[in-house]
Amino acid sequence: MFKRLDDAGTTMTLTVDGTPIRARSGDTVAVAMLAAGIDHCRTTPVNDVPRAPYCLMGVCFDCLVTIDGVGSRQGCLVPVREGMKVETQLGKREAGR
Amino acid sequence: MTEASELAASYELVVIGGGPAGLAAATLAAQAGVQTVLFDENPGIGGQIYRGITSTPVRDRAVLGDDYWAGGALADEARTSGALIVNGATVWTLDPTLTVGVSIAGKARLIQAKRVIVATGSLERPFPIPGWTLPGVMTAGAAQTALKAQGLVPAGRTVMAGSGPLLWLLAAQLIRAGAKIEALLDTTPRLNWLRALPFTPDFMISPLWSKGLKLLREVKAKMLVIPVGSVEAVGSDKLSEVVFDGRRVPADLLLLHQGVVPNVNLAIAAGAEHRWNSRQLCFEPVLDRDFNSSVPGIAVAGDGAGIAGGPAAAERGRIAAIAAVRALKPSASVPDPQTARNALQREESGRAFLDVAYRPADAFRRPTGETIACRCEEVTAKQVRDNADLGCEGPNQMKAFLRCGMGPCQGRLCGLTITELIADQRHTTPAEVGYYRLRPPVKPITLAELASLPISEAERKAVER
Amino acid sequence: MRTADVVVIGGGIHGCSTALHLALRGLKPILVEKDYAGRHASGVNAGGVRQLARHLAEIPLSISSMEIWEHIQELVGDDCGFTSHGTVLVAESEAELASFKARVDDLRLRGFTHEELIDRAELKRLVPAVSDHCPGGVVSRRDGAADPFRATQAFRRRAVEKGAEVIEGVMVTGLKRLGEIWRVETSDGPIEAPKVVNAAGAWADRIAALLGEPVPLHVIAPMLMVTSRLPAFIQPVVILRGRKLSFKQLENGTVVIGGGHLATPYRDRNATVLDWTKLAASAETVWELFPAMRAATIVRAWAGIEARMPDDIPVIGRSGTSEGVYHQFGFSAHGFQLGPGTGAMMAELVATGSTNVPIDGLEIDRFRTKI
Amino acid sequence: MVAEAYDVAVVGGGLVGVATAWGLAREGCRVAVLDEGDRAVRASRGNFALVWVQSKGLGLAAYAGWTIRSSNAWAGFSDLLKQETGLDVSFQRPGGFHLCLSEKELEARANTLKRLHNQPGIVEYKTEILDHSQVAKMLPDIGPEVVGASYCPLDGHVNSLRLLRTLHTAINARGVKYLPSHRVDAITREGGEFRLVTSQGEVRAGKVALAAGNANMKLAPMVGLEAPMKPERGQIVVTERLRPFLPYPVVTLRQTDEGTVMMGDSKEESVDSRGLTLGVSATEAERAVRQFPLLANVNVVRTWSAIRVMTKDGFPIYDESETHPGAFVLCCHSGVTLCANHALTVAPMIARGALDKSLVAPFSARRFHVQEAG
Repeated sequence: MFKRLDDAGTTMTLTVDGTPIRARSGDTVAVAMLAAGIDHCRTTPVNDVPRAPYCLMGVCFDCLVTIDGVGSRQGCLVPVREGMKVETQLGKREAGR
Repeated sequence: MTEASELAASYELVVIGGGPAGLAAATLAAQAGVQTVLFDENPGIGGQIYRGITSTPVRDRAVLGDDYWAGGALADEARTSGALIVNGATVWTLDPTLTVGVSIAGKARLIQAKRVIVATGSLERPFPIPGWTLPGVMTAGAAQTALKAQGLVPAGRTVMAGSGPLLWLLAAQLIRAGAKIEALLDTTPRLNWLRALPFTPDFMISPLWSKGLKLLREVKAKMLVIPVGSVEAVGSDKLSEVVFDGRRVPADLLLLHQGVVPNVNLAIAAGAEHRWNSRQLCFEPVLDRDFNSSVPGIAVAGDGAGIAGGPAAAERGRIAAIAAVRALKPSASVPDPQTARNALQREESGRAFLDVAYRPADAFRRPTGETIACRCEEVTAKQVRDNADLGCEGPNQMKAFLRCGMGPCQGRLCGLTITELIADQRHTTPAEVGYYRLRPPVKPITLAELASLPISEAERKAVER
Repeated sequence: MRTADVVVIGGGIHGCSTALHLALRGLKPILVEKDYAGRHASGVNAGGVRQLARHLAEIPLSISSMEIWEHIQELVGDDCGFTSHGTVLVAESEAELASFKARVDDLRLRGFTHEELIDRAELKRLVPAVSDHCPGGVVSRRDGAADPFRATQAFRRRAVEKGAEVIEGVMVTGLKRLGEIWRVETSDGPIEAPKVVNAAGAWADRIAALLGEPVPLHVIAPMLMVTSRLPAFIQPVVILRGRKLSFKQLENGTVVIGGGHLATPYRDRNATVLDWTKLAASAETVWELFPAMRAATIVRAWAGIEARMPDDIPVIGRSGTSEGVYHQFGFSAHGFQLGPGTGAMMAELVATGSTNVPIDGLEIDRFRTKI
Repeated sequence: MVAEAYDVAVVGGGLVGVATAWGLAREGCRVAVLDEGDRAVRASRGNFALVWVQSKGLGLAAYAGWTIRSSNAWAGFSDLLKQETGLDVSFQRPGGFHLCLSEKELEARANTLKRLHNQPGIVEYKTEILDHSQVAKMLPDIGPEVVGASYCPLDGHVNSLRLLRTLHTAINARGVKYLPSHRVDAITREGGEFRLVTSQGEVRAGKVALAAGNANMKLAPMVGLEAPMKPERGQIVVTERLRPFLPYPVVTLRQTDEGTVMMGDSKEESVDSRGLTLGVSATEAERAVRQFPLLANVNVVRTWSAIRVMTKDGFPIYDESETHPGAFVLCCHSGVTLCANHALTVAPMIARGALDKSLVAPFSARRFHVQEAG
């Protein structure tokens, strides 16, 4: 869906559902997932259909993911960190994570 | 990186939002010696228009254009102005007592302000077409954010659709960045241009005129532009093709845009009076000439006060800040607001023309059938229309019946659609129908954060029995 | 090896009803009956379909059952000989009538309006043959009676049509838990299912014992007798509180007299020995209350074996010891009317894990010795 | 607008009004429901959706029986609604808890229940006091601070927003005329019929049933009735949708069938439904996290405050006018719990034109004079 203009900038690695992806400092989690070609980041709690980032400015809440064990984080507002563990969020969130 | 615990209990001025209005306001106030804090929920300042201004990996200045880089000066001034700028700070409540609830890295604080300038800017108008919730469908603004902040450009088969200056600007930026766009589907109703004629004189003297023409020419030269009356996103688990006027094109990415509208959630939750703007088709706060809202001490500057664009937003920020400084420190020396007012008038002069010329078609604002109106709760246009027929007069009753607006986005992506659908179905005006009643938190916070707030004995007694 | 979604133990009206309602929910039940469906209490009881004078804990089940009885044809494709002429509880003294009134008022406050206090005149109108010393009573007008054996068989038949398997002449000999599955050992080989319903009537305590869940179940055999044909003289079923009597004239003119006098049961031999002195006592009560009956002769008497709990209310709900096992027994000589509704409720409980028909107070745990 | 004539005009489009209107329509009455507009102060949008029995009736024994009556009727009531509308209000009666976070709370709880059940004339029903381990068997996720609870098997809950929508759908299907933005300013009785003066013209009806919540205070005197009210503010906190984790409703915390968790049951004198006291929400959140620690990281998506309809002594008022025959008033705090009674018991009484004293006499507003006299 997207490609990077150039590969400059320091890179780091995070995992999405256990699979390592490369990201660049300055990326947000949502953008890193888009750049890695991951086509959806969650399924909805109502009809369980897939969703991907829509607005990238913190208002649509379609980029909700589980980050380091904490669910329902807005991927477009969270900067990536080396070793970050991201999980796609499936349906309703589980209390306690 | 400032932490919640490092914040003072109170500030003279709290500015909410780090776009042009917020930056200009914070700069002016801080330089006048007012103790100022600026909260912005994004990782960096600049807002949406100057997104990533201090960090963008895009080297070639031509790609984003001079108007973007103009934001650099604003950012530099702000950072040296003495104002405390806190990024990654989400403001989730603001009330008439000027208590500001802010959350930073999962820690919540209540801050007392003497004055507040809300500069939460704008967001893109909902674009409820069939399939707009599919992965692969995004707002044009999202693509622009990815370009500015992270240097991402669309790859694969990309289609743009919609109306409005920003769509054309993005198209030009993407072309310059080397992206390949299959087509731009122009949803602007043809008749708009006739309706806009009366406003042309103003527009021709405004700076927008020449810029606008240049953009149109640049884009039309490099991209297939097709006027359309309908757009549909089709696909099972993600976008596979775009259907327009009965024609189909395969697509991996569809970028939607039909103008921007004020981001009113915080101001409404704070109790500021709002009204329907029938030319811009959105709700906006009721403000005086210094951008003070109906709630004493709270001003709303920037596009949140009504859409006028980046440079205008900065001038509004300055005007609001001057009023704030005069109230807080009558002795402090401030620039003459008239300068800003004049500049603002220049910037606003062409607005009316653009509003009318790019007024989105009813068909793209008032969906029918199974098209989703509320993305969070997956409520369809038909459900909303049916319940309006049942006697449901307004968005708040509708919310109770269908849960539309009850999801995490708290109505930001359905509010206008629901209001317009009810108006349409009950043959009345959006002004009559009104908007969602909004309550804190305007952005979700965790129970633990809420639980950590100070509690008075009376408040505890109200619950414990 | 047979497998099912649910194994139902016991082919009385309760087992058959539960099997039918499970099948209607799309589950596959196998019903295991050691003799044949309706062989015992369900087949040979007095056939009263009675909401009147029930224990509070039973009333919701009784009411939901009544709804079904009134449309029984639609459910099982047979009217089961159901007729509705009401049940009358006759007061034999003013004091008794006063206690009935207190009961009726209490029920009314709880929203139960099926019991209605009646005076001497209305009693006479409903039961002209009743003796004059009776000052009034209570009527439940929608009550009635049905043919017990025919009804039990109808439930069995429709359950099979809807996909239930009914195995008769087969005895359950053991219950083993294998992970999520119950292995039900029978004289005809094992059956495996995740859920088990114990509706084994007079033998249910033995099933419970296999689960380490002892219950104080008493085996009883309520006696019934039937008279020669008489001219029609009474429509409602008549019952007494003070003395043991239930009383009903069938279409054919014969009168069935019951009321709880007991024979001696021998459940291992499926046998009962009648107690003629007690039958004589029933006859005497009838003699006093219904002069019109004095000409009648008793042509036949019999008894059916069933279970009675110390508190005279059934055991319904989850097992206290064994996940996936549910109890439905101990109806203490008044379970026939409850069959349709209890089966529906049990099927809901087994299938969905919950039910809105309140059964609290009926759980087996009430017999756990509190530590 | 031309005045229309109805058998009954129900004033109030909340749960009490719409349930009554539905019951009246079932009795064959031509009914109009007069309601306020979209921004009206609405208890029915802000309630806690419990169908609750435990601890009802302390101070007025008859209230316990009245509540149990409705609780018993609820399952059948929701089935009827489903048959008529196809909408499931997801009524569930698994039993309910009142969790206590200190020995002091638990002891107070036990005493309340003892006093309640010792009242003369009380309808007997089961409520148990359970210790931590007994509660943990049924609610595995409770925190260590939960010392115990009271449990009543008759307690349940429902999706109350869907209930309101379902009742509106049902009355619409039964031909009831719903008139939004018809605030009633005056009621007069002329020539044996009532005239209700609204901003949008006059509505005429043979009978009138006042179900306008706290506004009954103002309306009742117009028809020779009284409704002494003492409105209360309650705040509620709601989370995002979660997977099911809470099998039983707790009096202050429940998980809806949609997955969201509601916590609330605060009581404040203030009656400004717009203002919110953050500290109250904070207390509710703090107690919720102590009761169920796994909720700590869960996101709050909304908080709101609603004005509770509350009579002066907290018990319902059902009355009929002596000076204005055909005028009735219904006030109660528990519009959800008593919904089945209003639809299935009270509405038929109104249709017949007379309240059944043997059921609702204890709830006449006359009781307030008795108290004031004594």
